[in-house]
Amino acid sequence: MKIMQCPLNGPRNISEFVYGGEVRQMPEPNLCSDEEWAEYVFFHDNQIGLVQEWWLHAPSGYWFIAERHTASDDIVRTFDPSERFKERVEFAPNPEVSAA
Amino acid sequence: MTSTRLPAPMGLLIDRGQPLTFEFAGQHYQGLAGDSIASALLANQRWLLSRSFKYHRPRGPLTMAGQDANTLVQLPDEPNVLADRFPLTAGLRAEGQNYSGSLDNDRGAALGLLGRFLPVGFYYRTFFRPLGVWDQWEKFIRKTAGLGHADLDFKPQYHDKAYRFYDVVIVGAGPAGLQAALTAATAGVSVLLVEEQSLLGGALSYHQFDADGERTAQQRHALVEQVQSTPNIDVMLNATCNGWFTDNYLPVIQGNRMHKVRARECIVASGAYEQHVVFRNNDLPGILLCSAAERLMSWYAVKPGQRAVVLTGNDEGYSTALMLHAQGVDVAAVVDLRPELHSPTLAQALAEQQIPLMQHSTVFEALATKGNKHLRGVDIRRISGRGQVDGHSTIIDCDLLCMSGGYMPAYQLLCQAGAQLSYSDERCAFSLSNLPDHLHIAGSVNGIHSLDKVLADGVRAATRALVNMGLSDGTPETVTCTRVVNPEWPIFPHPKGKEFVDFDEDLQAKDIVNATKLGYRDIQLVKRFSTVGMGPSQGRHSALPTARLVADATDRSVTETGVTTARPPFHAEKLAHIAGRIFSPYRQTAMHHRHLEMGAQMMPAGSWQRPAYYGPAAERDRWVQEEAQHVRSKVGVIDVSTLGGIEVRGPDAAEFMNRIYTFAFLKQPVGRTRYAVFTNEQGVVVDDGVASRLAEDHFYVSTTTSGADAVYREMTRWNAQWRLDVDIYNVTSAFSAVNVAGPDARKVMEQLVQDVDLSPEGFPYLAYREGTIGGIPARMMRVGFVGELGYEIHVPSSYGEALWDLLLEAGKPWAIRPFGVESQRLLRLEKGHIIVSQDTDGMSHPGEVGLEWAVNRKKPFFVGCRSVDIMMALPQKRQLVGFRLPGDSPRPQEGHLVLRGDNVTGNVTSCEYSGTMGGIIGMAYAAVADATPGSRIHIRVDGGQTVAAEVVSLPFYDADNARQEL
Amino acid sequence: MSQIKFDTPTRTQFSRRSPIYRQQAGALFGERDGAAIALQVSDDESRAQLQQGALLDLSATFRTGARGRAASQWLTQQQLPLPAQANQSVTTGDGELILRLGNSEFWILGNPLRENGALARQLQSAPATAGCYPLSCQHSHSWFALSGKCRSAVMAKLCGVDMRESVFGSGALAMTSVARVSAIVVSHELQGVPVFSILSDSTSATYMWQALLDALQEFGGSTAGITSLLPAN
Amino acid sequence: MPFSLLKYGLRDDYPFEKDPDLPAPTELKRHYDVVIVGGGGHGVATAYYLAKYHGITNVAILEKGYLGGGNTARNTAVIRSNYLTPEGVKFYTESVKLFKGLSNEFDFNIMYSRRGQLTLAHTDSAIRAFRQRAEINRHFGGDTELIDPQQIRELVPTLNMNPGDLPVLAGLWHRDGATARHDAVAWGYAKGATQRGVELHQLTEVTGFEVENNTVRAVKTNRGTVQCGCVVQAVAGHSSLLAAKAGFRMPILTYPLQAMVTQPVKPFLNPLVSSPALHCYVQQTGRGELVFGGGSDPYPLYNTRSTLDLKESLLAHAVELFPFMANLRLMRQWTGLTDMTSDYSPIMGLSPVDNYYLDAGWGTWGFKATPICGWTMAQLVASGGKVPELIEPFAMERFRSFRQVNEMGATAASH
Repeated sequence: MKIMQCPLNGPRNISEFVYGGEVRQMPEPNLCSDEEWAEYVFFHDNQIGLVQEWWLHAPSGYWFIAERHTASDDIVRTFDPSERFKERVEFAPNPEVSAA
Repeated sequence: MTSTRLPAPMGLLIDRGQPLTFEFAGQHYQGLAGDSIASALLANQRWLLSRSFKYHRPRGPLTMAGQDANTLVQLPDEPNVLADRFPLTAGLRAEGQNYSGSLDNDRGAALGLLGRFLPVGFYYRTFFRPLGVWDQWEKFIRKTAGLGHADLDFKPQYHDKAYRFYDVVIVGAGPAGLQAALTAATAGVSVLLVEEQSLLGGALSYHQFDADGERTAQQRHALVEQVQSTPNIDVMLNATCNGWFTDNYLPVIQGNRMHKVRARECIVASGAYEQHVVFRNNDLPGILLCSAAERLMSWYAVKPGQRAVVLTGNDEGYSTALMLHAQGVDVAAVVDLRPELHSPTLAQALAEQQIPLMQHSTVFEALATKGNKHLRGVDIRRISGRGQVDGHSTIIDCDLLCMSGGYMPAYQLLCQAGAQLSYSDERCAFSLSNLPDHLHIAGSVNGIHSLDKVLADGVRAATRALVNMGLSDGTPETVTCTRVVNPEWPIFPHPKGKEFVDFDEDLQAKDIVNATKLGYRDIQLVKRFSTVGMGPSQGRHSALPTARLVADATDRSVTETGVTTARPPFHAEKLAHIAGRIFSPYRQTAMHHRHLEMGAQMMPAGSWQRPAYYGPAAERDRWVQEEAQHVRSKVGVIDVSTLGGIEVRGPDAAEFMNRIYTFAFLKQPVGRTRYAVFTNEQGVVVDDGVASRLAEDHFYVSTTTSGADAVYREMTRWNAQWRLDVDIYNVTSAFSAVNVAGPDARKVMEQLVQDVDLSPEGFPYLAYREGTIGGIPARMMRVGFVGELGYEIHVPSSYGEALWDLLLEAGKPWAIRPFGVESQRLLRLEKGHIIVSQDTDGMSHPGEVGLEWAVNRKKPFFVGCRSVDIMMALPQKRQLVGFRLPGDSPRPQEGHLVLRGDNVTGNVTSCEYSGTMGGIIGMAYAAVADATPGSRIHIRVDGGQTVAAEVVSLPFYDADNARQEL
Repeated sequence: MSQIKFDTPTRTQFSRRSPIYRQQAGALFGERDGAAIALQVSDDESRAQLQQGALLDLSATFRTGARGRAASQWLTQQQLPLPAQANQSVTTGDGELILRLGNSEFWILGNPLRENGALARQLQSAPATAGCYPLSCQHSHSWFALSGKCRSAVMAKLCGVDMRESVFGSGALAMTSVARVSAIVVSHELQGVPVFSILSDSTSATYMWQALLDALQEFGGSTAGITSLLPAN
Repeated sequence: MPFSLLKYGLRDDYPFEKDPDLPAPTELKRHYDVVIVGGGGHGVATAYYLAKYHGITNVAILEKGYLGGGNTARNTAVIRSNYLTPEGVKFYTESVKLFKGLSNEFDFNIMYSRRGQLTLAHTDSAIRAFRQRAEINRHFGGDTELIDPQQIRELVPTLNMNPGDLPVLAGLWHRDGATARHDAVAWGYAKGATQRGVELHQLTEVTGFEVENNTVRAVKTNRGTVQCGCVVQAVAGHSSLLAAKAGFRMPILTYPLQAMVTQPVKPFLNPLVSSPALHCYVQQTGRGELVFGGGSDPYPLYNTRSTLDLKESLLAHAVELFPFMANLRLMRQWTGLTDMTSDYSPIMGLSPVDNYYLDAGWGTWGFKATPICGWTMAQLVASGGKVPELIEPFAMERFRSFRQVNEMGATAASH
């Protein structure tokens, strides 16, 4: 079985982890077009190459990010989400409301 | 029958002092402890062990190493057992397989004569005209399929698994493996040596690398001695490494256990499969591989025959001949496929024993006794060209033919690891390359065959492994072995056929060629069309000749042609080994046993068991109605501990809740609860619960039973991006919870709660309070799910059982009784509350299920908000509505369809008879046009009839919610 | 301490109960931190039994914890030792066990061989200030101890983490999966007896208990009460 | 013995030589009216119906590997139509109808075997969902019903009625459930197509497209560029990769799906049996082997490696369903690549590029749709882009308009 290097718990069988989807940039939900939103919700690159993904180490409830190759399945890097998400995220107000 | 055996040192595995009697095909035999079923039978001159898959031809052992399907026999409770691997036990009863009549007289053998009528792929060409006929033929053909019989009453025994961890794991304990283990061990690392057979030594244990076998024996003794006396080498015998999985993860099957071995470095010294020669009748009992004859003698002291011919394409065959001679077998001839003499020494040795040597010749046809039961002689011809022979034939009588058509590396594990096979025309052999890091090969699997080189290769591989681990700076020099052990073309088609390429599937040379003529040129297509290599031995012997034949027929190189993909497992493995001791975790609330004690019918809810109702299942409706009535009229209690519980704490707690759930939470007052709906990014309702605000910076929110883990994971994943200052804590297991509901609920509570003002003003509907109940610290909420005065009580779970006991005791004066999930479903249905995943499906957005009121779009964001906007802006297709029918109407069931004319407009999601409402009530999806109260929806019920139900506004019961707010 | 035998407690006995007390029906129970704990399961219990391999239920023993960026600070204020690194444990002079789960979560496990009332009172003052959040591990998790030379081999049948003495010695801690249930496994000593403490979901406690016993049988192990830990034996 | 067999016996040469199933390799032409990318079942079926029913024969099928070597070769040959949505049920019911006549249509036996499929309900929620599927099926002329434990015992006496402590409460009995020799389906279509002039080019990989003002003009391959009137994309398992070459994204994630097979034993199991709750289904092939399948791997990957953990969980559940199978031997495990959509329905019809038609999103449900896909895609191509009503609901556009066709509940571990 594949071994995954958990930034918190070290090398573990991949069966201890839960895949959480690709790390993607969400468009501003109140400002983007329906088109852009549908793209974000349903469509994927799904190409061969390195992708950044959410992975959860279930026994410790720890989410981290793994950089994985989608054909070789090699995991080249795993790191704490704070490396990529540094600031507190805020959302733009709903325009319909602010208009009203 | 008793068996005669050769004198020691032959018979490494047997205990001559321990005779065992057993039964095969209805006859009694005697063997020895240490025998395999096959060796014991051969010791009794019983050769016919099985019938072939297609033509039902008699078959005997080919490899004596568990590498062919010829020895598959039936045990009383187990089909397809390898007789040459299965250890003999006293009183064992085995049968043949795949015959009609008896193993010795198989009516199915007639198919052999019909062979010419059954060309490869014939079944694609017939049996289907005219339309419908196939259905008849299929029944007949299916009966002929399969080999042994499964024992349908078999009761599994205990199997389990264990992880093991080693620095170096070596697969195969032949000379290369033994040497590699010793070399690796010198660095002090932990070493595991895995050997499939029951003794160490591999080829050293049966083959004589020198004329009289002296040096071989010493060599083996020395290596085994050292390995066994080295403390950091663990040895597993009778253990099969059955696959290679990513990161050197190796399942090793031994006894009733599968060891899941993790190796930092892995060395595969799995050896090579001796190959057969393709000529007419090469499958007769009495024809086996040279190595098989050697194993018979060395391991089991069984004399394989009286008069032998050896057919070989390499020097190894000469040793076999000498060994046979030394053991008193009359060797009539050594037939060498090769044009020129390779080893004068060995030729000389043959001459000294007056063993005739026929060069550049082959066996063109093996001659059989009546019914193809056994070999009686061979027709030898000189080779005149590739696969061609001249007309002059020499007939030699013999009862034994040993053949060696060269070797095929045991490539399976390595190819599973991604290694590539390439064919060398000089050496007429496949070799392996492109191994992943931390995986090494040594010995004959690496194309190295002379003993000293094999040992050197073991050293090299082990040193490479040590270098990888930083334990050696030696740079191991590569070992090269120029010896050619494969003849160029050991394939001799015969006009009458029956020259088998694949014994498992009864495939002859022409079958392979014909597949290519039909246009199936790719090796994979050849396999799929002809089924070559698809049998139990998975191409161990058919892969090489097939590659050669297909390459030849399609004008490609053998490398281009290649072999079909190697997939796990290495050997067929019992499901019991893979399943092992099955772990199916289950969860129980603290009150679980109390429910059982009170006669609850339990129903699975995820990994939980929940009470459906309390009472015998035969009267399900009665109990559900009674329990519901009791809650409406008196007071009931239900265990709701399985609901998820999540604490959200910290300065950003309210902001976080506001982003996760559809409702607004920023201004939710402390000490109040609020309904919480969770939509996913597609805007679909996926969970709901009740959020209590314990403090400005502290929320306690419940989830559905099945949704707890998923909601918790989503919450934590979102905040890994949002970086809000909040702690999210899944306390589902930390709390037990009950709902005490009914007009008398407050009276019951008053018995147990002193430190909280329970008056309607002090503790109103939807309020949250903390206090103690019978001395137990508790969180309490006024909830209305079932539509009566109700208190949800959450206590630390180790008090859960005591809480249950307290309530039932305190409630006695008001005849408190427990109610189950099904009763609760009826009660909430009367109140028109939806259950997520029962009244919603994978597409339901809040608008469809009447939850607009729980969606706040003034706030900037909640998960899925934009999708909800988009979907609610679309013209709505369906609406969840309440409906009712008179009590005597046929009752719709959940899943029944709602129709509008011939169109399906929806389905019933909830439906039950309600004593309280005096009729049938339910919820269903309906066309928006039909959704207004007063209109009718048409539901097709069991039996196909349609009932017209009246759409009514929800809730059915207590529309002004007076009762729950008491 | 008060000692009684019972199969299931009457409705008044021990309002706080171990999730698996029924698994030890017939054992001699006593009170520990206000809950029932098995003192002796069979008559022939001894330290020899522990060497052979034994499974103990310590769920009743007091434990608490806190997490958050200020949690380590709070722990130090309580004069409790702080495991130096993530996923390590230390044992205090009084036989309490301090776990560090990840970087900023800490559990304090009382000494199963004595009352922990004082400790409990002291730690109740855990401040729910921002950055330090108290935990309910007393109730969310059961606590079993597995002793014996065979303990690594037993765990190898249930868990994919290498727990051989050489790599998982005293102080080591792993959050992993045991018999397909999330669990915390700690290698430490109880009264000088090397054990693995296994803390896992209290609602799966019965399942876990049976899985561990099943794996232990091969080595002649069995259940035991806490008195077997007493030096007296 | 059928006459045809006698006939074979009475000649010395190999009887089928004069009539090969597949022609020898040829050179690529410069131009084709239709280029079908993907020589799997769907691709060759499309070519077959184009040639036979629409007279369009200037068609090239470009296959990167060998004929039917992708998911056509790797699927577990389950044929069924007991879906959940009206759109799905109508579509797959048509497919089953075509399957039944295929051997005679081809004059090539695909060994279609109607066994019936039994799906087990272990919870009340499963019963609700199954009742709805049975009702929908019957409404559209399917042969599916909800049956009780006693009827289940009679159908499959060897089944454990309490596997893994999950009681078998009911079953969805789908009499049209069937299996067939999956390779033969591709071969039959390929034979029929090539005999009518369609060219099948194996070992021919598409490397890109020439697109002018949003219309596909030519296909670039490792053997040169060919002009084309239109392109049909039928590359299950690689749909997103090919679409990217044409310049657009798809609502697809690609996951490995594993399956495994035992050594052959004498027949004892007639129906296809499936337990969604246990993520396991099993059927016995005509050869006597038991084939097991289950859920997809837990994360996306373009790799057909096998894993031990999937095999462990799948076979544990198989043994729970049929305890005596513990003593049978597994011979082989393998892996295919599945293009999963979020609603478990396919993506068929038009694409953002003109004259570029999609047959994708086949997840774990592609084999059973092979004939109807060929049939409808041929109509689509022949009509120059008029989408047949049957596949309108499966347009990729549905994701932009939030109009999914949710088959999730009818797909898990039943394939």
